[in-house]
Amino acid sequence: MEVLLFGIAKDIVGKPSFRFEGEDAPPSSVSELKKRMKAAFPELERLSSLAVAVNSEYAEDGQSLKQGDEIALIPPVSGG
Amino acid sequence: MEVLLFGIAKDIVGKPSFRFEGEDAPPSSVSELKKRMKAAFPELERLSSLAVAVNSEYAEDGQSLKQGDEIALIPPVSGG
Amino acid sequence: MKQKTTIEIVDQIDVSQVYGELSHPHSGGVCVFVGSVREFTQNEQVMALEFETYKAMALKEMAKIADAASQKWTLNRVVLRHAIGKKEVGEPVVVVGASSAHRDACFEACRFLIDTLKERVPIWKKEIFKNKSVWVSATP
Amino acid sequence: MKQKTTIEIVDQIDVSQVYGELSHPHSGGVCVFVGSVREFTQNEQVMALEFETYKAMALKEMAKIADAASQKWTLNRVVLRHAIGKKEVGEPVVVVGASSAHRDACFEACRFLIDTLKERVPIWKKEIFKNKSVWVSATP
Repeated sequence: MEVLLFGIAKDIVGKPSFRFEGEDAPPSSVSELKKRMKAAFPELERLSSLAVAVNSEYAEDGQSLKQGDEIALIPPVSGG
Repeated sequence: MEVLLFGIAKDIVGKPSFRFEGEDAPPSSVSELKKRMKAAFPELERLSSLAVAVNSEYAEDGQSLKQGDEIALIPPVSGG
Repeated sequence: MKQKTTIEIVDQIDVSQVYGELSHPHSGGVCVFVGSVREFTQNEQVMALEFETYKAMALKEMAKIADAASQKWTLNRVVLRHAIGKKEVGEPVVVVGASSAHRDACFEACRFLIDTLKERVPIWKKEIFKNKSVWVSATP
Repeated sequence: MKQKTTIEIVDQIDVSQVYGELSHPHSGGVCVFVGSVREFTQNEQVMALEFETYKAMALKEMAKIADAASQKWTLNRVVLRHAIGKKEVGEPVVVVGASSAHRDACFEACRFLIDTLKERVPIWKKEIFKNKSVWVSATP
């Protein structure tokens, strides 16, 4: 399972995407994804907010994740 | 004393300016000017409003008029 | 810094020039309003509009409106431009705009510019329909 | 009549095209907001801004904003266009606008478009100063 990264999240992780692989099962929900990303990259805790998009739509914490979903971390947006 | 006319006021009077001339003294104030114009051209009474400009500024009813002033009737504006 | 203001009455409006006039290195936001000839008024089809003005006074009133706006808000640029003569459906007849550091000021100022222009500037509009023509707002 | 909407993420914004996109025979009013790079942020001199986006999602969010606006107001045309990449001081980075029969609707819709874009659309802005660069609003 791959997670797309943008803006400051990309800088914190150090690359444009992050892959859950190996022995651990990938996160099964948005809230689990956030928890595990923050555990792996504590600097994400410093952000004003951190949202998750699933298939290019904002996702609630309770939403479940499945293989093949396009998943992205959305740090605070600042367009305009 | 000449009075510039625009829009519907020009149509009512039938020409782009009106001149007070002859034996009568010209009006000495804005309110007298309005009264005499309305007496001469009763259709002016039908307008939603009728303002007067003296030297290209809106003028109050009490303002006095003197020879050489640039005077205009301002029917309801509708720019934009 | 002195605010730069553009006040004009013209025969034809070129809408594409206004952004260049409003743009400013200290402005993060530009708000522009363009008024144009609409095909229908109260379900009657408009063929064209015809505008006339008392030009000397109109320019003075437009300058006063720009001054009032720059006293109410901190603006870097202000434009008020009105067209006169005969205008077909779709043609621009007025363009007003302002630029400012942040967007609140330019939005509020832009709205003030067009509202006050419509209230005070001596410009008159005649709606030309198929079988008649009417001076807008002239009678109750 | 179906409202025509223009939603784009581009490398460079041509401000002069937006009026043509918004103009409509049933529209008496067009309101446009242009956001551009400002030279100073809290008294620090900005050299440039750099924008990046999650494009697929940004286009979807922009389309949702246009839909929401056309449900709240009666609009004939809506434009939302954002630039990405590096932008120098004075360059336009976003343009939004709406056209409608009367001016209330286009003013309110235009303000809604830019406010909601800034809240929801996944675009990120880095301010590049002389000796550092900062992702805007990233941290409290």
